[in-house]
Amino acid sequence: MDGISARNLRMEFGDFVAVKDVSFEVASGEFVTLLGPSGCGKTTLLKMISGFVTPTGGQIHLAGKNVTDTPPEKRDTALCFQSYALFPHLTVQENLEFGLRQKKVGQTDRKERLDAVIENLDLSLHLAKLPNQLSGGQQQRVALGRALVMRPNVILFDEPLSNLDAKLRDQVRIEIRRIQRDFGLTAIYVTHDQAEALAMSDRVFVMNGGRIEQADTPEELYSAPKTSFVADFIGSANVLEAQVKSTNGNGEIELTTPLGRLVATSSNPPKSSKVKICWRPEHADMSANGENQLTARVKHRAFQGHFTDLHVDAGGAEYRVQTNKPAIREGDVVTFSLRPDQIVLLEAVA
Amino acid sequence: MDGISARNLRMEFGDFVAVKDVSFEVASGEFVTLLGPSGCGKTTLLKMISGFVTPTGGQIHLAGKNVTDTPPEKRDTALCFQSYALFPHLTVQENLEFGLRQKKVGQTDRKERLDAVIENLDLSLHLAKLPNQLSGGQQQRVALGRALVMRPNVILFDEPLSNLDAKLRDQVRIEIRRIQRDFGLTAIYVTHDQAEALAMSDRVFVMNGGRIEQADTPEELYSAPKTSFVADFIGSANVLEAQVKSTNGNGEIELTTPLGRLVATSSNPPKSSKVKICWRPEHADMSANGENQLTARVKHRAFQGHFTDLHVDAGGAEYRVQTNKPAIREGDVVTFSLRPDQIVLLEAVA
Amino acid sequence: MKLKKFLLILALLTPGLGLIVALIGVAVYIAIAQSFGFYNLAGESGFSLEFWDKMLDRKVYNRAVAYSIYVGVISAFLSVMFAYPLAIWLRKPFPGSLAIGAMLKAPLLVHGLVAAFLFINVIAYHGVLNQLMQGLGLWDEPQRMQNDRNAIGVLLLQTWKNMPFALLLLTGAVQSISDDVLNAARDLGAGSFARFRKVIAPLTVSAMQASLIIVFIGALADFSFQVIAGPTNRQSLSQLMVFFKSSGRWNDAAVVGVSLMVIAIVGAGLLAAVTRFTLRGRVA
Amino acid sequence: MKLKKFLLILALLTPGLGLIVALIGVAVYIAIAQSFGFYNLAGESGFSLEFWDKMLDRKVYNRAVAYSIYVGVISAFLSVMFAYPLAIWLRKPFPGSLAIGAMLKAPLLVHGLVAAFLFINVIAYHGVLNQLMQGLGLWDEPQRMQNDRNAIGVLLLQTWKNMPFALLLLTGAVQSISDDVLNAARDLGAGSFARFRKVIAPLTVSAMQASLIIVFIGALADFSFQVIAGPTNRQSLSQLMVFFKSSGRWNDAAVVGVSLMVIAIVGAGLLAAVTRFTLRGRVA
Repeated sequence: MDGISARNLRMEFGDFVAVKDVSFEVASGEFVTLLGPSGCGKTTLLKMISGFVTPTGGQIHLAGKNVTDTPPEKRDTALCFQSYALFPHLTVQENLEFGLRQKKVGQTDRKERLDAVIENLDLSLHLAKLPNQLSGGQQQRVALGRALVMRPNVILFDEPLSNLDAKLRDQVRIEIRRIQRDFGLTAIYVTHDQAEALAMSDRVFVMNGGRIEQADTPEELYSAPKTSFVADFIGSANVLEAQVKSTNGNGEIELTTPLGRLVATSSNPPKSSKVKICWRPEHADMSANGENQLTARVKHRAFQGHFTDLHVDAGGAEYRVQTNKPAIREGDVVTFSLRPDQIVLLEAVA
Repeated sequence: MDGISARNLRMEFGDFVAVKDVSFEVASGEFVTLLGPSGCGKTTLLKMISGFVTPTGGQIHLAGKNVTDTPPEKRDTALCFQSYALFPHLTVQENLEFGLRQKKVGQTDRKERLDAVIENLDLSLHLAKLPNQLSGGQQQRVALGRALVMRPNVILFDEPLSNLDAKLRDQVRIEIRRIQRDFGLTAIYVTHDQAEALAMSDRVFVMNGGRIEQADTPEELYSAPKTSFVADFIGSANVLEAQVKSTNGNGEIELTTPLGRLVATSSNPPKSSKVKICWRPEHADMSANGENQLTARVKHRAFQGHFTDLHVDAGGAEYRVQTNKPAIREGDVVTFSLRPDQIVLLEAVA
Repeated sequence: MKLKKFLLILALLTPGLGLIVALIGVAVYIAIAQSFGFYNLAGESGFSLEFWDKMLDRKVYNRAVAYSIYVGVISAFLSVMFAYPLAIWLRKPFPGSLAIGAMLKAPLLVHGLVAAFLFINVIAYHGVLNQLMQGLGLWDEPQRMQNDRNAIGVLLLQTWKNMPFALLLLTGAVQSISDDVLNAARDLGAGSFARFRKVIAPLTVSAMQASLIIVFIGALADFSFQVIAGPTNRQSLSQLMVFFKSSGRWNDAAVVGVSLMVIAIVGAGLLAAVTRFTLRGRVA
Repeated sequence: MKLKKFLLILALLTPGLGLIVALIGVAVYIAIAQSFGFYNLAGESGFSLEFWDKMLDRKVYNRAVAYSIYVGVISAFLSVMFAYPLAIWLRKPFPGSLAIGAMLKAPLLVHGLVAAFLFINVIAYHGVLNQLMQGLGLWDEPQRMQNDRNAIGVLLLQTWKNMPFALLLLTGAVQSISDDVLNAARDLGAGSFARFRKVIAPLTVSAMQASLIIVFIGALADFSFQVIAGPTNRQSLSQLMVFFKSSGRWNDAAVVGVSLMVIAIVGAGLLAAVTRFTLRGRVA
């Protein structure tokens, strides 16, 4: 196969295990995001793929070739750095050419590849400039171009948008995805921003404590998180523990929770008699009078424009609820209901 | 009055006019946010209030006293820095005491004020530590405590949350607001983050090009922006130009736009026969068949969990639309309608 | 990232480095041994306190010790005293600051000996300063300024030579203090002197110590300024050492050399301690 | 932020600074004038090319010029050559790197004269190295290493003394290159030598130039190492200048002094140019 294949990767720094037994396959042309909080091992994993870190155990194959011990300068990967890492003493053109000259690509071929990237990224006006004469977004484009011109099998991104402001981030996000498609690249993208991961990826690998907790499409991750960590990290779901009281054949499950009796529907049976469950803040319906009706007092309110974030107190615990009624104030008592199919059953409680 | 009063403030740096004729009143105990993109003059304005910049023209009164030419060390304001700016060679306790010692506050009074702040911010476990032994959130709390212990009339915040990660930002946001209320402080808060401004403020001053474009409550700013800049900066509304075709007595206004004929309702008559109008991405209703029905092709799709962002092409221009139907893909043609009361009339087109 | 090649280069260097370290170790050992009568190149070798004994009784030695310490300490403090306000002033760039900085650092590029020569030229008995003052009618007759008793000429030269070095070290340190931290101190009511005493000085104490120590050691063992511009009735320890060495009195030279090293180490320690003590409770 | 008090301090300093600048200006002017026969303290004053004329014909002068340049250039290149790999090696902290760094910088704290003395002590005719080699049976009779013809002793001492200074300058420069930039070069296929030549060297060219120039000027005008460890049949320009001055031949001394300054300036310019030229097209 033409993509990336990792088997039982492990990385230890002294006593600290940064990556624990990680295996995955990425298909050729796929866009995969490694998502997780800082310290989850995503950057270490990226460094293993790029070759800057040699795994303590396991193997990495790129396009079918075992590259586990190949140094970065010999790997067919190109890395886009968070800091852009442009060479400050070289012009944009010299930055773009750097890798081709290192790899001793001939003049004709070099010019052709360069022209393709310059056109695609609209860099022709900046070729003679030094990096410090460019804006953040332009630097980002040069960094991207410097990687693309190598025509790598795999392109790697290390939080490339974190130094851009919100508007620009949206633009560059779209541009990165367009280019990845145009050039048919296999891409691994590291971020801690769930919105970025959901918006861009074919698949997201949610990482936690050196492991991949769930690898799925954005839609699947959001609607069917497998663990409380994923549920919380993506979309800040409300997670609570529940005792399974009864199940029936239709997939309806009756639960006893700190919020009282709740009914959930699920196509899979619960993993144990005591499980974690979650529901999303935006699924609290303040107009419905359906099942799973709950009452809570608003402790904190944050107006956010098209919705209002509420921290509510119910059964002694705090939950997050979103509403599109900005009139609700702190201290108000609200009633809302949860649809049974929007209560998701997670892992068993140990 | 006990708050802040600014009259005709102006600041020039060489040829560049950073602040142009700004006047405002902030009531005692009010929480006001200065919101705007970088370079809009919000930080310069904050520096004028704190005394680090002396205005080229105009006056500032704090608690009724003209402080325009008073240096920062003599002003009754306390500033919380973006970088926290803790003294790295002093312990938490010494950091907290620094200002009190400078102002020669007596031992008994000092201890009492210190204890109040230590308790309120839960710092008792960290008193002997140096700043570099604290986490970002803890450093933020010490910086807050160092300002609060001065019992200033006015507390100033310069993007205090920008170095915290998303989760912590939410927590500290709530904490800052609680403390501001508990201590009855007048607060000026600078940010470029519209979500932060909407969530925290009693009033938001939206700044652009050295001027305050609109000063209003978050709800008012969101539902009734006065200019296209405000509409775009807060909630990224779709802004377009429109020709007023007719108005009737019921506040119904018929418009000719690049999207075709649209009907808006407004309690105020349009400012001119040619005006800018806006509508919000989340107000595009894909299920309704009401007035203002529009058809567009999806150019880009970004799944965001509880909604999906679409960039659509209609009438040759690009608009943003939000939907909660994740199944829509790039290339699809979508139909949506806009409620007349959700089309907002903005400034006249020159 | 293992830079294998750099490690290789280092491996190639190691014998050289090791040699240098061994050389210094051996050299110091020999000097100490020699001062106690071993390695006597002229007479009989063997342990003896005689050289130290006699030396400590010599008036010329004791005066040289006092004189060298005097030059070292005063030069160190003068250099740092001048360098600090300049470093603070040059912390933020402003129009002309680059030029001023370059001008101030110019002495680093002029060899001390040339400077001393120029200086002597100006203040010589028949030099231009005397001629000028006489020409202006301020002085009736030429003043003898060269080789003055209090070594003011040497101190001037030392300060002139070493101030830029202290400036270099302190500028880096002062620049590394963030604006925000200084502004925070100001916002909390600290005036400019309080900011210096409570924030700038404690945060740059390492650079201050380094400057004091390096200038002190350099000025302590001064030889060339002393030869050209120093008082004729005093000798610095270096002069004394060279004198003994050139007379073939190796063991006496060793005693002076070891004295220099001991004074350098003890003095450096004391200077560091004094600095830290002065800023006690304000240093991280 | 206007630090009024610091400006006040500066105002207080200005007379002193102005004086220093004026003094240097006057001094340089006088030295030049003196070399052309003015300010003749012994004979008649007046413009004359005689002193330059005669001096340029003197063999001892020409040999001193060549010798001083030799010492200056070789010392500069040796110091930088040793300092670079060390600076790169010490770029990132690792266990023991602090200790190594401190050890390497130790020569900054040992005065050159003391080092020279120690060095001579080791390599003296009856010194410990000769004794050791004879004791080991490697040498039949003591070798004369002191005051060697090729000034290897002086070069060793200069390198030993100046390498730490170059290291200090280069370490700062090398550390300011971000890891990401070096990693990017690596990711784009650059091996360690390519990284040095295409990234590290161009980005630290200012520090390299500064190191070369400062070491060059220092070694060019060397006096004390020369006096103690230099070849006896050669004189450095400084020695020559001091010799003339102490013989009361002020105008001749001025000629040598001006020569030193001119060589220093021209040499510094050449070194800077050569460095930049070598890295042509790769320097910002």
